[in-house]
Amino acid sequence: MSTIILFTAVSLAQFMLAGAMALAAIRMFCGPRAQDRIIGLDSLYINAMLLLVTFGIGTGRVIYFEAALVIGMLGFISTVALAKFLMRGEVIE
Amino acid sequence: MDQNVWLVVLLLLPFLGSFAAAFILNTTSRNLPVVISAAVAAVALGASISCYPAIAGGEILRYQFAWLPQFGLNFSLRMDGFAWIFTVLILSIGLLVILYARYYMSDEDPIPRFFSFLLAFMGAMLGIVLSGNIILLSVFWELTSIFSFLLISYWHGNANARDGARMALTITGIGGFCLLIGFLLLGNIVGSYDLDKVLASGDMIRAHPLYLPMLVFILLGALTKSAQFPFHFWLPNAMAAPTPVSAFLHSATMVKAGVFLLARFWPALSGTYEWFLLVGLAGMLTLLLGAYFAMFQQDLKGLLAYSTISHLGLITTLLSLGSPLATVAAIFHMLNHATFKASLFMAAGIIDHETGTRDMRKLSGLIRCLPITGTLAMVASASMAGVPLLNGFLSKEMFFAEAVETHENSIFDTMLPYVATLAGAFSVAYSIRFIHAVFFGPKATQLPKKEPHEPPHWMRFPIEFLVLVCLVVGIFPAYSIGPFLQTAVTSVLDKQTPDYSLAIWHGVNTPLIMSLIALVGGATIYALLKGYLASCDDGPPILRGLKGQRVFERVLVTVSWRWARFAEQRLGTRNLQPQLRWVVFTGLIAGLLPLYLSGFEVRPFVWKGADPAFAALWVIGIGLALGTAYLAKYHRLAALVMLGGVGLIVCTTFVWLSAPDLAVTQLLVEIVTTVLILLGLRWLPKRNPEIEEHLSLRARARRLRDLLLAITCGVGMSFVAFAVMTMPVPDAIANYFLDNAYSMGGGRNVVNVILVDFRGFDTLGEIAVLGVVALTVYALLRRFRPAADSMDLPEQQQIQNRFDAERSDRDLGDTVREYLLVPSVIMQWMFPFIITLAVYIFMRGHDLPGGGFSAGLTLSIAFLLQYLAGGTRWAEDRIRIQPLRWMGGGLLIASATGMGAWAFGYPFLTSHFQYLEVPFIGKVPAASALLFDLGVFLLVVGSTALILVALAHQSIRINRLRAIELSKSEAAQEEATAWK
Amino acid sequence: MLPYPLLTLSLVLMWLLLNGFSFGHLLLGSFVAIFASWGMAALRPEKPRLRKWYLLPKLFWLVFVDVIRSNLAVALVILRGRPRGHTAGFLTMPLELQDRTALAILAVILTSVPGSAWLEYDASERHVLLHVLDLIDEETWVDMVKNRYEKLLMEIFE
Amino acid sequence: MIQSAIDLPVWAACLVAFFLLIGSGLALIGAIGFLRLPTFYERIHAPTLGTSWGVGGIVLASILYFSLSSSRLAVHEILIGIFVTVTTPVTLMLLARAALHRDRAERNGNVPERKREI
Amino acid sequence: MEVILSIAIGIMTTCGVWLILRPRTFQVIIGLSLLSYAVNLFIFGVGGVKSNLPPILEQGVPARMLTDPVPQALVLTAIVIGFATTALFLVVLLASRGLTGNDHVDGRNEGK
Amino acid sequence: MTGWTQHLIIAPILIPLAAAALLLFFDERRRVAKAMISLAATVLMGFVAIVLFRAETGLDGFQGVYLLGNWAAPFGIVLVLDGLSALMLLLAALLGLATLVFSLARWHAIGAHFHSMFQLLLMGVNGAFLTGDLFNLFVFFEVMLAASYGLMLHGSGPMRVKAGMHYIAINLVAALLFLIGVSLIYGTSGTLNMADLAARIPEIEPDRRLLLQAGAGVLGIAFLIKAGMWPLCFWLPSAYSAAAAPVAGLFAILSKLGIYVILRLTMLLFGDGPLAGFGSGFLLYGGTATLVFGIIGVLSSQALGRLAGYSVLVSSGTMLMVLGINDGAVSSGALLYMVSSTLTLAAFFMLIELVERGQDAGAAVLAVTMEAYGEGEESELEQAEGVAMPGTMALLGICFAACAILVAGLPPLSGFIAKFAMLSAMMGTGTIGIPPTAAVWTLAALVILSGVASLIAMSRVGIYTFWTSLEGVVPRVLVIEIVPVLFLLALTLVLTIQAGPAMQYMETTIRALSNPEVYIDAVRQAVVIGSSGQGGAH
Ligand code: NA
Ligand code: NA
Repeated sequence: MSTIILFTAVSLAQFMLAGAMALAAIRMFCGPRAQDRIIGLDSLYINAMLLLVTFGIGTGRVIYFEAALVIGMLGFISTVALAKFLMRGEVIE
Repeated sequence: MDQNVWLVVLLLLPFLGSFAAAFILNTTSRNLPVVISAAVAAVALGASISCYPAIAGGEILRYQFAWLPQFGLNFSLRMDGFAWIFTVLILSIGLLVILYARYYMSDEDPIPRFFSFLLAFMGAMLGIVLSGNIILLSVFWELTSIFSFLLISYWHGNANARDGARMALTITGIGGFCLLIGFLLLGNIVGSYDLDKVLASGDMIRAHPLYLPMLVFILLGALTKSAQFPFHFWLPNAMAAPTPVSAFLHSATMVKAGVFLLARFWPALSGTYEWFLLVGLAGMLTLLLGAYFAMFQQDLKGLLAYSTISHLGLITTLLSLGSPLATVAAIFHMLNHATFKASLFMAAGIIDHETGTRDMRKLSGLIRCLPITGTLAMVASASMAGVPLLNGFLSKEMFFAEAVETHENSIFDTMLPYVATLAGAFSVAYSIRFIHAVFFGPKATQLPKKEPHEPPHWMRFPIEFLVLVCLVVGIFPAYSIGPFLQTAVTSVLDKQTPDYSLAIWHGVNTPLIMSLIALVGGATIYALLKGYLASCDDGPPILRGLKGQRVFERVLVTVSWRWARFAEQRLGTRNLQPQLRWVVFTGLIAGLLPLYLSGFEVRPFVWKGADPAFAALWVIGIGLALGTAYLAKYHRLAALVMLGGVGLIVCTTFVWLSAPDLAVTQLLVEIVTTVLILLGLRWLPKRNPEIEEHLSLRARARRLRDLLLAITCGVGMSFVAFAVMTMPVPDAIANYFLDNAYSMGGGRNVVNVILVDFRGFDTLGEIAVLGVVALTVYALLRRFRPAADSMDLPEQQQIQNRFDAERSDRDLGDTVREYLLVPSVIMQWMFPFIITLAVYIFMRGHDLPGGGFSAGLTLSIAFLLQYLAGGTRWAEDRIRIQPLRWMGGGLLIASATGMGAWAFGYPFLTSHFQYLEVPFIGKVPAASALLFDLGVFLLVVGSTALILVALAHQSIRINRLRAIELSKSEAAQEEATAWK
Repeated sequence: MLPYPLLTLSLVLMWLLLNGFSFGHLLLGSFVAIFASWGMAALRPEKPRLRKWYLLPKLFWLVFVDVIRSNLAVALVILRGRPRGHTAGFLTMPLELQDRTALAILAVILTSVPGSAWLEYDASERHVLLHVLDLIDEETWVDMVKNRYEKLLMEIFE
Repeated sequence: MIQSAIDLPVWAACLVAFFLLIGSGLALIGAIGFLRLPTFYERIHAPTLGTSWGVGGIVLASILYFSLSSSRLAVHEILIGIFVTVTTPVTLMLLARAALHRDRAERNGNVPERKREI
Repeated sequence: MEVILSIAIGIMTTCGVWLILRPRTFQVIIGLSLLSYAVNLFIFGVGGVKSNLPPILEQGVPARMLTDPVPQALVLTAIVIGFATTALFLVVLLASRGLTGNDHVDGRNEGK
Repeated sequence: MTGWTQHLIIAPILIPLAAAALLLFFDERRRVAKAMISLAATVLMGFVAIVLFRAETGLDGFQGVYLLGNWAAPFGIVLVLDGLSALMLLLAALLGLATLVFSLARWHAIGAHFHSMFQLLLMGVNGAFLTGDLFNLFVFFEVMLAASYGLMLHGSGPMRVKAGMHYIAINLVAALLFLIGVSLIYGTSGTLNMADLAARIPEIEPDRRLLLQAGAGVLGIAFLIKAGMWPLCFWLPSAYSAAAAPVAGLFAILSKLGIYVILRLTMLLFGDGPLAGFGSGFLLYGGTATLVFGIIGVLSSQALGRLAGYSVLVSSGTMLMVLGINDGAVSSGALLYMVSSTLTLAAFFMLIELVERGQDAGAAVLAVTMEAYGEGEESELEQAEGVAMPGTMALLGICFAACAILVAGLPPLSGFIAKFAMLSAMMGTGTIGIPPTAAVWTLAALVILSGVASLIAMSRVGIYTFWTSLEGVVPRVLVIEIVPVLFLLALTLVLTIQAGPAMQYMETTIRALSNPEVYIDAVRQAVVIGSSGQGGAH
């Protein structure tokens, strides 16, 4: 019983997260402005990370934790760089 | 001493002498090189003469050592009578020429170089004559081309000398290549390159299907060298050489190499209709045309050159006939021609030397000033004309006698007597002209040098000697040249040696009548043409405009340059796009063609269901990839963002497919790459999406083609990928790794154990790649200069700085400070946490996902974040990374760990693993692989930091550059105002 | 040796969270934490003066509650659209808070709580520009920020 | 698929599923909002749903699941939550400020000008 | 799974090839990145596509069940080298841009 | 080889690596120290190469297998030393030494980290020659390429950067092809070890084998790009002529690396068995096209650098054709040719810089155009007296002449010997009555034609350079610049005189290559050190 519950929940969650990623990707493509695309990427990152965590629950393995942690801790850096590029035209001054 | 060894001495001496002369660095030294050269020639001559008794006894001297025995190329020397007589000829005339040149060459000429080349040439010529291996022969053959090139171009300040030399080299060089092919074919036919074997296999050779091509190639070699029609035109142009060179090369030796070759291979190659046709046609045409052209030359040496061509034609014609008697005549004429032509060249040289010109229109009445030279020249040219009592007469009579004989039933054979007589008449005419125009008539008035007088005696001596030979041979042939000729002839013809008589008087016969006709006819021709010749332009009428040299040059330039350039542009490109197109295309072909040709079929496709989330992921991924491709042209940032998205999907895929290590690494690389490209983006030009360029039809077609190519590649990759993914490998080496990673590598993360242990050597190479790339990036950026339109501050900063400047309560840079005020605090506080993460990733690598590479990237991202947060100055004020030290340390630690195994007698990179008992903590796994991984970690940190920092520094550098330029322009402005 | 004890402690905690608790890892984690703290020290950040650190849990609780509340609110706005009269808009607000760390915390709170975003802080004027998704009236917002967070933060840091 | 889930009591499974669905649902709503909201400044609010309770819910689900299934405390996922919470605002702040600058530079209206700006 | 992955590889290859055949240096570098994703997935794929398996050796799980680690190791090396070469190509295109003043792969100016 | 000398096999890789690492600790300003380290490493490498070259040759020219990490083949990576790799190592070391000494005059000080990159290039090249593992080959190819990128760009400047960018872009794509090829091979055979692969090929099922062929084909393209086969070669003349002289000199071995790998793999994998002769037609046609294109290029070149670059293509085309013909005797001749042409071209590239130094740019371009339009021929003043050339010019002239003779394959230097050996083998001398095939005829004709083309082109440019433009400043040439050139030329002389023994070596080598069982057995049966075949230290 609990297996079915969890299986359904995980599948549903993964599906929703994938949907969220798709929406973010659409925003990335449509823009209209660079800032929208960048937020789209950030959002894509976060949702992908969540997907990894759900994947961990789904498989019962903690081994995918590193990837999620790396996104959580370092994923923002490329977005920061992109934002700074928008603001200053230069990433590192 | 064994006489056979003399052969080596003979051959080596000139080369040694050449070397010695070349090393006389004092270019003004005159006598030393002459002494060396003369000594070399004299000693060699002595040696060869001392060999005569043996040779005359029918013995063949041989000397051989292996050179390239695998292919039958041996350094084998061989001297028979024919070779002997040529050796003596080369050496004796060489000796005379050396003596002559001593006086001929001017004080300004670098003498050592001249004699060095001359001796080397002499050596090469001896090589041709003495080679007992046909490949060795072709080696020396090409050497004569090379050294004659150097000798002709001796006065390379003169354009004519350069051009003449180059033409000679090109034609005889190409001829040499042809000869080599011919010899290779001959070797193929005979099965050996040994001259003896070749000469003994005449019947087999003539019957072989490859006979004709082989013959053509050999003849191309021989005829070009002997300046036979239609390759004759290089010889007159070679007259730009110093006269001693002409006397030696273009009368006695080099041009004789061709006919020498024809005579040498006569027993093996001649006697066929092809031989007669090819050799005879070339010979007869050359004989006639050469003589005809000679009459109309205005340059003394030009006349002699064409005369030489004609006489060589005569010899060639004789050799073509396939009759032993004709061959005797040919050999005899080779010797005779050498004597009278060498003396004539030298006489011409004296005239040139004394008067400053060789133009017969200017020369006149020189007999008054140069009585002895004149007399000698007269005798020599009489011999050239074939006047009785001189050696030229004898061989020409033999030629006429052979011409009358019937050899083959063809039109040429019928024509031959007439051609011979006509050529004889021409020869008489130009010989008379040579003498009459120069030595008789009124005293010349237009000479560049006034008061010509007789040269020093020793300069004239060679001519005197040769003229004496002409006379002695001409009058007492049987007692002077007779035995030597017999030896030579016997060694060529062997059993075919005919009976012949070397008498002056054979009674009144057809040849004699032909001779008389020629003499009278020649005199008449000269008398008729005299007036015309005195003033006409150089070259024969009608054909004057047709200069072989110009034609040759035009053809050469057209073929070798214009066509070549056209073809190079058509077949090649210097642009990147077509090159990449080719690469992709060939890659596609190479991958798919084998599959297509052999009818490969993918295993039947069974839908096993797919994870819907995974499918959704890739719908997103594909969309992002397409978006990236679509936006990359005008929306760089957007493309970069979307590329990041694709990368993320790839990472997720790795997680999905149970490869967390890949996911982590890919993620980290993704982050660093994004920042990296962003750093670069600042220096790229602005793009205006509004200006959608007008697309021509061609451009559209090109795009369509690229698109089709891209789609084909994609389909191909999909196809192959699917095929290979659905075909699991039963017995992969992976199983070994899976089975043994824990027990023998001490790690549960098999991928990491492979990286640092099983295949640690790959990793060592991989970090070397990263290191060298970082160095390259650094080196290149040190000299980086941005384009003019990127020199200015980015637009955003200009606006923000203006804002700061315009408000009184703000300082420059306030905007960016406020912008980063809050974020930078967080970014700074992330620093220690990321360091901890890096250590964590590093430590667990062996058992769990992670490892040196990921850890290194993580740490460098920590550094990068500080640069982002505070700027370069701020960051470097606080943390000074010394990337080179990290890199060097990393490489050293990694390789030292590998070498550590040597101490225990194990191969490089053998790892050691055990659990250590550590107090308080307990068992701790300790693998030497961890140390190796530390090296990886250090290198990755160093390299990544070096790349990022070097790029980041450009902004500062550019500020400095801008400041310098600004101060310069200000200073210039101040100066300008000060001057006002 | 320990320039930032609280930081070092957090790092040890992080290490133990990552690796699981064991004596060995406590020791190793302490080493790593000290090492990383030195790294932080090298950056010479402005050292925050924590005066009443015991108020921190209170802050966290406030944020926790707000996050739940505004999550619901924003989700509703997205799914149903905004109620009539409600608009999104910018909001400029003066701040008395000066400590950089405190400002950072405030910014993080305001931004991570759905419905409000910290846009621009003017250091000379000492006011901040916010964007609010569901702006009923400015006063309520200003009041909430000032009383709920700024006061507490000033107590903790200044 | 889930090996250790068999050991899990149903209430625990329900709890895990609840948090999982809350988290992913919020993330999805955030994404919907991100796509639907009309202006950039409104859009920046949407992803915070995912980064706040979206992450919270899923991390909580993970913690619960692993702690309950292996009957030992597995709380390391909390690190993800903490770091996401701390770092996301950085991105949003920087981006929003950059957008503000761009809008001002291009005089797109609708954004407050800086005080006393010329 | 295999189908999805193959199609993904194919489409990324298509995009990558299309981009590397374009005239702008930036397009080329993006194209190379896309291509290297495709190739990395390809390498990974040759080991067989196995989802939901333990990535590391665990007690009780037969070792041979794991994903083929060799392609993974190869991909890791390829990722690293790809990263390095991307950095290098970026810098070279910057240098070229600085020296020629434009971002055409042949250093040519616009228009031609 | 036993005992510690066994470890010598890996020394050609480790020495440059360690030197490069050490060099990183020295500041750019400490040039002398850097030069000394680099030189010492290269000399040491030379010694090792000689020792390996002269090492006791075992059965059929086989010398040694080195199991890295003490893992048995095919699981670990192996280094394999046989006649071919020993020869290539020696060649690389000699070339490295010459170009390094040359660079010390000037080039090493012009940009940063020259020596490190130089050493790593040697490491990559040596590794690629030694390795017996396909993926490891990729890694060393990349090491070599990465270092070559750096060296290619060394000195910067528009020409170099443009040529370098093309070079890099193409090689990046080539690297991707390499990866695709290797992974396909692994995916179908389950192994990366070359010997193991050769042994497994007969056992692979047919449809899998087809995929393996596809992989091998793609892999081949990657090597052919390096070797410079038409139409994958357009980058080569530009890159080689734009590179700094010592770099171009060293690059002479890079194109041979491509050839080496193709030779090695075709002999090993496609020598016999189910895949016998795979790709030989492709090589034959590709080689023919390359040779033709090289000849055209040689003729159309105006500048010496491009002429040399196209000569590289001629050399590659010849080798590829020979590989396509796949005849033992011809191949051994071709091996001699490869050594000779590598030495020659390296010397030539360095010489070009010395010759062109002090010449105004574009002079050589003028030479041909002037000739083409018949200008400046008659108008020139007659100058009867010879000009005493400055000693430098004379020396350079002699070197140039030697290079021209070698490139054109004129007697008596090794260029001729090598071409003769090939041609003679093609003509089948010694085996009476076997008529050469059409392919052989074509190759022979093209080999001769290439000689003619080189003769024409070299004499054209040479005459202009040395005799027409004497007014130009006499180049200042340092002893350490001319000595390397002379050294390489002297080596060709040694090759000429010692043609017999050299040829014998080549024959032994080719014989060993055409007998892959020996190689396969040697690799597969190499025993790890320690207990009963298991990794002892593990
Ligand atoms: Na006259
Ligand atoms: Na918010």
